[in-house]
Amino acid sequence: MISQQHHQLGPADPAGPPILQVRGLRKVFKIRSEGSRRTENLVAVDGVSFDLPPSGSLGIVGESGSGKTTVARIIAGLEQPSAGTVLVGGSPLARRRRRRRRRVQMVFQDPYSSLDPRQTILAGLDEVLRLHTKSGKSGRRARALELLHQVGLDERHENLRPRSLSGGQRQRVAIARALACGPEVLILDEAVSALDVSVQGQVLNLLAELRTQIQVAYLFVSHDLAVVQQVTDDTIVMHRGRVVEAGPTDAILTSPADDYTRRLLAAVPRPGWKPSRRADGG
Amino acid sequence: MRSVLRIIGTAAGTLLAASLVIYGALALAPGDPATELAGPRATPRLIAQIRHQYGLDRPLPVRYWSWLTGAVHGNFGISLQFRESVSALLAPRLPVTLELVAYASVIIFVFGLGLGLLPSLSARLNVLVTVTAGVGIAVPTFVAALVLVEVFALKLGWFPAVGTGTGFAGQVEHLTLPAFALAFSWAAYVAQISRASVREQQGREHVTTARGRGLPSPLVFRRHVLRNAAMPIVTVSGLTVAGLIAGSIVVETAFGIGGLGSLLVQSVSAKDNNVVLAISMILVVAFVLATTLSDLAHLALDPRIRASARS
Amino acid sequence: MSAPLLELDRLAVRLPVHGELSTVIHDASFEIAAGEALGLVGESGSGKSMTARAIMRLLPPRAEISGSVSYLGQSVPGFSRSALRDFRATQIAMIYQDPRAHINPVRTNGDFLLEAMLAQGVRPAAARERAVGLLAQVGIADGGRRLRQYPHQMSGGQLQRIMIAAALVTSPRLLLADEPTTALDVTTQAEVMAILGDLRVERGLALLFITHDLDLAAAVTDRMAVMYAGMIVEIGSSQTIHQDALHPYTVGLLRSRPKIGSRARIWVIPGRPVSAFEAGPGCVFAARCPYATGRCRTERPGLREVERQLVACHRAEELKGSVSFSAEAAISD
Amino acid sequence: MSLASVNLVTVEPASGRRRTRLDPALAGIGAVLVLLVLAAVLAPLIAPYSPDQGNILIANAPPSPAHLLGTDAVGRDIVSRLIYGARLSLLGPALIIALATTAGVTLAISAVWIGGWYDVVVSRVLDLLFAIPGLLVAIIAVAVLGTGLIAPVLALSLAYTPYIARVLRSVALRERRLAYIESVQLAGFSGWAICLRHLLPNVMPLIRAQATLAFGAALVDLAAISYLGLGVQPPTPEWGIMVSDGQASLLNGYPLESISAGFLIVVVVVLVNLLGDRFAIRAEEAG
Repeated sequence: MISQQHHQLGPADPAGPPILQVRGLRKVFKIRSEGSRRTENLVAVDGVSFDLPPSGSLGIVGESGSGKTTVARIIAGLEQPSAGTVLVGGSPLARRRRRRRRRVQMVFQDPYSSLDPRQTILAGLDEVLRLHTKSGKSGRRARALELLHQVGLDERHENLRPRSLSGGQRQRVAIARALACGPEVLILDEAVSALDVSVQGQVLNLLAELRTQIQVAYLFVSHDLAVVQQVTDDTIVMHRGRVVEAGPTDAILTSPADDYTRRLLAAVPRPGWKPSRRADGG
Repeated sequence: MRSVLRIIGTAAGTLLAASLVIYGALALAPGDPATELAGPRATPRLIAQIRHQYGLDRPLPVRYWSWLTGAVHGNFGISLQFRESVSALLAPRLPVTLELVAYASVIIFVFGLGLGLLPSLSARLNVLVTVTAGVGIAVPTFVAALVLVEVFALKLGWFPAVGTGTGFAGQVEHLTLPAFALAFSWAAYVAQISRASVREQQGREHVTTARGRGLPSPLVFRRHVLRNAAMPIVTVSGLTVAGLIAGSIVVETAFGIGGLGSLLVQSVSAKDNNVVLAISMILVVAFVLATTLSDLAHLALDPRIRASARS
Repeated sequence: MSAPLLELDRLAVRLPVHGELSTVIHDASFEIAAGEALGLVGESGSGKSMTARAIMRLLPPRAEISGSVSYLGQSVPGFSRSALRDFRATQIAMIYQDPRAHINPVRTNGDFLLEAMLAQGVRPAAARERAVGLLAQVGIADGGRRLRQYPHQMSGGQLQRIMIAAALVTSPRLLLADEPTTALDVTTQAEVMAILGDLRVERGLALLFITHDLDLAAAVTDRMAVMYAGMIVEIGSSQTIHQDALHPYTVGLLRSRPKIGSRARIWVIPGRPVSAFEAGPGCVFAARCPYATGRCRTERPGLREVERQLVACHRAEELKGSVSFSAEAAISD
Repeated sequence: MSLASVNLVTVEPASGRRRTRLDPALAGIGAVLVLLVLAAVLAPLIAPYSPDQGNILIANAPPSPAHLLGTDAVGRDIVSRLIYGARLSLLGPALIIALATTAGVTLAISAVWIGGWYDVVVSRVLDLLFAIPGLLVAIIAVAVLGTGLIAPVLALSLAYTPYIARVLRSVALRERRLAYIESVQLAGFSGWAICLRHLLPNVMPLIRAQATLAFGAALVDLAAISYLGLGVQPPTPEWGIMVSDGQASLLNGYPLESISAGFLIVVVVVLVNLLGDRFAIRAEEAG
């Protein structure tokens, strides 16, 4: 069973030990199903293991209910795993909030809720910088502007509130905020899925370019195979809580080994595409 | 089925907790009922004797338990001010309060719901209903009582200003002004809620779907607007009945009606705690009954709650 | 080609936005022949959903429309109340992006499927039989049981199938599908599209397929119209548009979606999509177009025929085949 | 990084931007309420007569230039009593709302943040309180603590706590799951900092709306307690007491005392409710 083993991904060892090591991750939710007295166990994540090298980029692909978002939330520390370990830089997630959290940051899907509506862009960045750096007020502002430039915004945006920004601009600010903590791992959970096509392209190119400039590893969670290809080196495909296939992104997209991956690829619309019916029940 | 049991269980728990709190609070109140009972010239011996006789020397939990077991059997002890059994005191008054509340409920149902649904017949009535309901809600029961007395009893002389009346017709005549005073702000509240929920449902996507399928408008209104708007209205009705019972205290005092409410006020002033306790508990039972019934009705109306109560 | 089933001629819609009427659709013209599938493609705010609502006469109160919508030669805005009800009940049906919001949550699936038939006087037993049959056609085998269940007991994919079945119970001739698969997973989307395709062929059903996904529209429609800021900027055969789009916006949109199997940097259209009332007096796309000239900013181009397609661009001929956008990541919307 | 195409960076006033404009209706309501509060505070300067001393010789006098609304059954000036009465009639509900809002906000926010069994217990207690109308709680409190301002104010504070806390809890629960709260959590801020700096300010519009609407209801309940003779005692000027005091005169054909005090209560409650509705609409727009 492929999902139970640990997937060696990426080049053998160019950049030292993996920054993120996930081993045997399992998450069980207790739910009470309809018409039944007992609580049932819903296994959302089952035996997920992978490594992410420093400055690497790993995609997690799957449909809704595949467990991909739960994996991301466990790694970020927003959920506790039922079993398994997450090592960041070789050590388990620290109990101390502040130390643990700055190492792993996350950008969420919905651009309309990812920023505090009452905070200006600069205040949001400044708050994070004040917690994590020792710089004074002017130093922090300089750093905040640097971050804004990095994500394609500038001084004109610093005093705006989120409601004056478009969806794409908000996701850029969310990325800047995450980077302000100086993370080693940046989790992007469907971070471009809610954007219009023309804006999605802008943010994808930004993410690809940021990787060449700063030392940060991406964990890119998405349902969209074409999008994953733009920003990742390696990919794992998840289905019903398990990893069904893992390997270099290009290889998975061009010659998928697993049946489910093939089905996923076949379902992507393209000219001449004939959608097929499978008695799966939806 | 399990959700029904859960709702009933919650209601029973609420009642028990409420009785404990009210009993405890009154027991801890300053003042000694035995001294009061014995009268001003009582000797310490007599007081001690009375204390023993009524079990006041026993520890609080024991007293609570014996009160509770008595209460379930309709025995609420002796009234200090009337020197008679509380149950006997309450027996003739309970129906009066019930009639008043029932009368007011009918008024609320007819006028409140009627007013609230008017705007769905003609959008032009929307402002009228909003303003009427908005002002109506702000009129306290005792102000409504006085205005009704001033206009309909004193100026027009259509109804008597005070008293209970005899015979069914006499009772209805005497209870009309009190019932309208009691119903006034609650009818306005129900009108406002039903107007708002009908309006909200009319803007829902599923109503657009129904209209887009070419269904006749009365059918869309009945099956998709009114049916869904009924759920918040039912919830509010439960609160309304609870509020009516509380309001009856004020109305009975204002009109000098001999019901439970006026007796409660009188007993609080007279520090007649057994009566206060008994009436409070009867009122709490009524509130819990009203909210429980509306919870059950809600359950029957909304399949999603039936499902989520299970999960 | 026979007379069109549906014809829109210079349809314009104005809606109250923040208290004042604002244009959301400018002069939209297209036609759909019987049995034809037309894609209506655009990003958010392009007015594609409003176009469908205008056809159904389901616009919000106080909306103003001008131009004409005609169905089999009759004016839809001119329909009397009863004619409109008849039109909606027997000729046209609509399915929506979010079936969970568009189906009454407190009524059973059976109520939803049957009510349209019962309102037309179909006997309950016959209506039930027909509903179960249709459920089977959309891939729900245990129809009898499903009829007794409530919408919240269904998955999103199942509910969209029920929506499709409910739209077809009265055998309409035209189906308006407003992003019916956007909320679904790709494998479920494939299945729902397959079902829709089969039913369409079987019944000779015409389809207006609204989507933001150009690739999907190209795959499942005969012709498509690309909308931007309330205007149709290009319309023609789906295949031709997908391969040789003429309007710079269409070209940019096609190339800003990454293609599986290619890691090449995608192109980026600068700025963000705008609504009709935010666009300037000239070409609605001028503010984002790298080829915009002074004329583009002042004079609004109308649809005109260029190489078998209709395109609303002053420079369509000279730019043909040479449109490209930068892949600059720093460009912010 | 090159910003060659910097001219394409747009800072447009995005659609749907709403500056907080001054709403004329809101300003009008606010002004009237402020005037009322001022009148209450400055009662000794404004009121033409003492509220307590009457002249029995002019009892139940009709309105005249000297006594604009006439006098009551013991010859006290009704206008002066209404002005002085505003003090307790407005102070009481203000105290109730201050206490109930403090308790309600603390309970709701802590329940949402801590969750688990604490949330269950808090919710149960709030449900229990919600099931019993404030008027009865206040009457029982008077039975225990005696008449006056303190017992009903404490009891009604308790009774209005769930009114604030229940709605707030459900909204705060939704807010807490939004991405921006989770991302400040990930940035390493403490629960305190997140609740005070992010969660609380974002649910503030709702708190304001609920508190304002509760004020009207508390005013009515407290006045009812006074009317029943269980609150502050005569001859203290208070609107509920005035309605009650005037009842005998009303039956004797002198309705002005009761009616004018009652009218004032209705006017204040209508204004406060209008204000609350505006706040509620704003809270909805913000959320």
